Amino acid sequence: MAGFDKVVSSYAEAMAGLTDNMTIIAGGFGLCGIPEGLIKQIKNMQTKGLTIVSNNCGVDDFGLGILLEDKQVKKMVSSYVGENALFEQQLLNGELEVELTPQGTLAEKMRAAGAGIPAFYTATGYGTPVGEGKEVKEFNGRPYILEESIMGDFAIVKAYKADRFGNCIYRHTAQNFNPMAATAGKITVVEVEEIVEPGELDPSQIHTPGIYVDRVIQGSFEKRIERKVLAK
Amino acid sequence: MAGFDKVVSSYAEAMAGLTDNMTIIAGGFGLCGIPEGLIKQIKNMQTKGLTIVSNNCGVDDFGLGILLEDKQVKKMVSSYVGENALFEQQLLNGELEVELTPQGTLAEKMRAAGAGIPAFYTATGYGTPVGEGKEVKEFNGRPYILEESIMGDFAIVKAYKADRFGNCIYRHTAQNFNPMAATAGKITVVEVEEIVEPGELDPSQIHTPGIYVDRVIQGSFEKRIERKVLAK
Amino acid sequence: MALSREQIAMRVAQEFQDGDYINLGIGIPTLAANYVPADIEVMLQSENGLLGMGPNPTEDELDADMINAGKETVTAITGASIFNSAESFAMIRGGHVDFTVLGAFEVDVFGNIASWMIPNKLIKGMGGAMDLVAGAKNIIVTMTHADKKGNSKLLPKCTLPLTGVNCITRIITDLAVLEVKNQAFYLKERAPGVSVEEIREKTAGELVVEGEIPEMSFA
Amino acid sequence: MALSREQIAMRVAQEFQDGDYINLGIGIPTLAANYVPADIEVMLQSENGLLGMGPNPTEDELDADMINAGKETVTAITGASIFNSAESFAMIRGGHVDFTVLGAFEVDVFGNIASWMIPNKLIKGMGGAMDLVAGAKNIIVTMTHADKKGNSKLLPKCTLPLTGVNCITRIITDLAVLEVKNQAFYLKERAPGVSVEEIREKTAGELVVEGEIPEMSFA
Repeated sequence: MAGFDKVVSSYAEAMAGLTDNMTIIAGGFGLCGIPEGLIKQIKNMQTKGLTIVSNNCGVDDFGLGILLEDKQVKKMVSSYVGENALFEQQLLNGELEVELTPQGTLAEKMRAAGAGIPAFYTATGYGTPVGEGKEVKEFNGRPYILEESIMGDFAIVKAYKADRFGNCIYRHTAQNFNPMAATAGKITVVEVEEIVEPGELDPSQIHTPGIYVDRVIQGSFEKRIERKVLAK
Repeated sequence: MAGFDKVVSSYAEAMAGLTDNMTIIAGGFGLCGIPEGLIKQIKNMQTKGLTIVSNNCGVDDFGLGILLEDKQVKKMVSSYVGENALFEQQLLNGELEVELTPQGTLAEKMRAAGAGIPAFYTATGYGTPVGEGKEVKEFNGRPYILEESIMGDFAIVKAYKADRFGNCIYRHTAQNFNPMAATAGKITVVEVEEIVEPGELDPSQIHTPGIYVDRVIQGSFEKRIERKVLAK
Repeated sequence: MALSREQIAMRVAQEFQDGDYINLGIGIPTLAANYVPADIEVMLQSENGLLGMGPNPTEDELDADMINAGKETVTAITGASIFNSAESFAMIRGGHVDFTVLGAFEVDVFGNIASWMIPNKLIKGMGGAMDLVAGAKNIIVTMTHADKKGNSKLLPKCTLPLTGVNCITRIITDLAVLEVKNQAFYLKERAPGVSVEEIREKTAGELVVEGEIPEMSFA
Repeated sequence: MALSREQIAMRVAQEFQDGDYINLGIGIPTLAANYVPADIEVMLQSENGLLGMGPNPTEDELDADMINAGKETVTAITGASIFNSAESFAMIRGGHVDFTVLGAFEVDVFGNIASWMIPNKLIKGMGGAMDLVAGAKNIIVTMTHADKKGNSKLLPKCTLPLTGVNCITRIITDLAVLEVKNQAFYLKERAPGVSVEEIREKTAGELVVEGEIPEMSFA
């Protein structure tokens, strides 16, 4: 009887089942709140042809950027990319495809996927390259475009604390895309700073209820700061 | 300089601006987590022709049910109604209109309104009376219906704790529709059990950020239990 | 002999698997929580916003802010989570709830279900039922096989306004366990002492009987 | 004389009203936070999920989990709230943010804005800019009136791929404050010492000058 114990003890178990050409939804904003160990595991697995849905693609030697080194990524769905040289090079060489998606639309596409909503209307991107080829409909005299949800074979998530049932909380702005990503994976894996006992997290304060989570792994994090700016 | 101090000191101030034929979005599920004092204030104001969007309509002498006594309600948009005799009578007399809406669709309509999403697709209600006359579109071979968001002139919300900035938390299952309702009012009024100092609520644990809230009032609550069932 | 309400609930509980998230409707479905096999764990979702619903409270535990979707006072188990209604139905609509068990007035061979409205009677509303049948991965309908007048509730086509279409795959009645597929009801099990003939007689939609039909077991 | 970046930011800050929720883009808009009038309070929204953004941290306060939309380390003020990206853009898309201030490459007389993409240069993406211009109640564009070669950025029609359509109503440049309406730029204020003629010369789209145009005041 495993019941609801979702804790796995190795990164290999955490990402078991990931194969070439899968789609991965990843939490994180810049280098903040990223599942560092799960990303390293994907690199170790050398899985190829991946589509990665993530607001950004890390930097040259950290975060999702390390998956570029061995050309594991076929396509990025992101709102802002190119913080690293390798990304730029692979994009210009045509080795990497990018689908630029407005940040709010990206967050909502993940949420919608998890919530069983296949598509929604938004004004964001209407009349711009983002709206091209998309269905347009007017509501109260304003035009909106239809955006479809986006689901992953895997979702990789970074949480602050989680219990073995998969209930998660996030810390400060490391929350970002993580809660939506957690809902949008056929298999959702959470890498966590601290595993706590069930009951330690206040039920009304849980950001991600365990029902969305399939696997929990205790991580260890470098938590690199992308732009350290101090008070003058 | 009022800044972000949203606390008002009277129910009259709290509901100032409410006029006949307006639409009110109300939080609460059954009698749980309802803004008792704001509802009484609406009764005192004798505003007529109201459209009320709320999962339920209270009971005969409590909650939204008290607005039926003087026929203040023109229309209810709800998922489940008729827990009181007056409701039934007014419905059969044609004095009251009801738009039955599936519970999840109702919650999502409120959220969508607050989030600037005018419409979304859902499988809920397809092929049923709820889907009649609504746009149908297939995604991945499954038919979905288009549901439009629903915005209120006012939203009335019941919170557990709030600070003067309007940041709110809810307690246990008294959360229910309240966070969505809070986002869906042109004017959002929160009646709260306890007003706390800014900073007392952990920023990462706030259910409703103050940006959605226009007015906060210290309430006093009976918290009536609709179906008291004890362990055997 | 036809099953009692408790026996239907017991048979329903046999469907549950370790680790299942389950939403139980009012009535017989709720009773199934009492018969979860001892060697598995399941977690109950209540659509007003509670995952990990526990039993009703003692007088000491009673709290007006802790209710279930039936508006009854309840408790939360250790490790429960509580959330808003949009999140709750995101779980349901998004297919994260493994099982929904609910009652019905009628089910037909297309897997359509009618459970919320009888025209010309006062209509109270569908609550969360339409979301549940549209969203759950597995739905079990529990009901009596026929109404009090003996009219079958398993029909070639539902006559009442629908709750959902093409969504019901499994039915547990006081007489039988049936699967819905290929526009027919497939008989899988009989209530102890109930004959295939009696089930056939009380099933208005096409009934398929393949091989020997075992009796339900309540060991 | 043309305004400095700091002076543009000072003029922008004069637009703010007590109780405004404001999202400031990277660059000149961010500077505006330094010039909020002493007699009002505003609250800064950072679209990665922070309402109530404070100043950058001291070395002691530094926390990798506290960043703003520019990925810079920041702090949160007392009474701040922190939330996920879907909630953050619900605020933005839903019109709850009172003011958005952002830079642009071009604005035209239709209120269209181009700010994220220059074809044949590497494209980094729009981040949250498209959501911000689609959602905010009031948008102020800050930019130099013309590029380094002297080409006007206030055009009859944008030439670059758009960020949003019919959304810009107010522009604050190093030379002027302008309103966008009736398919024209309406001159409202001049930078101190800058003539209407110079502004007209550097405004490619139709410029409307009604009456005496006052100089900006930085009292």
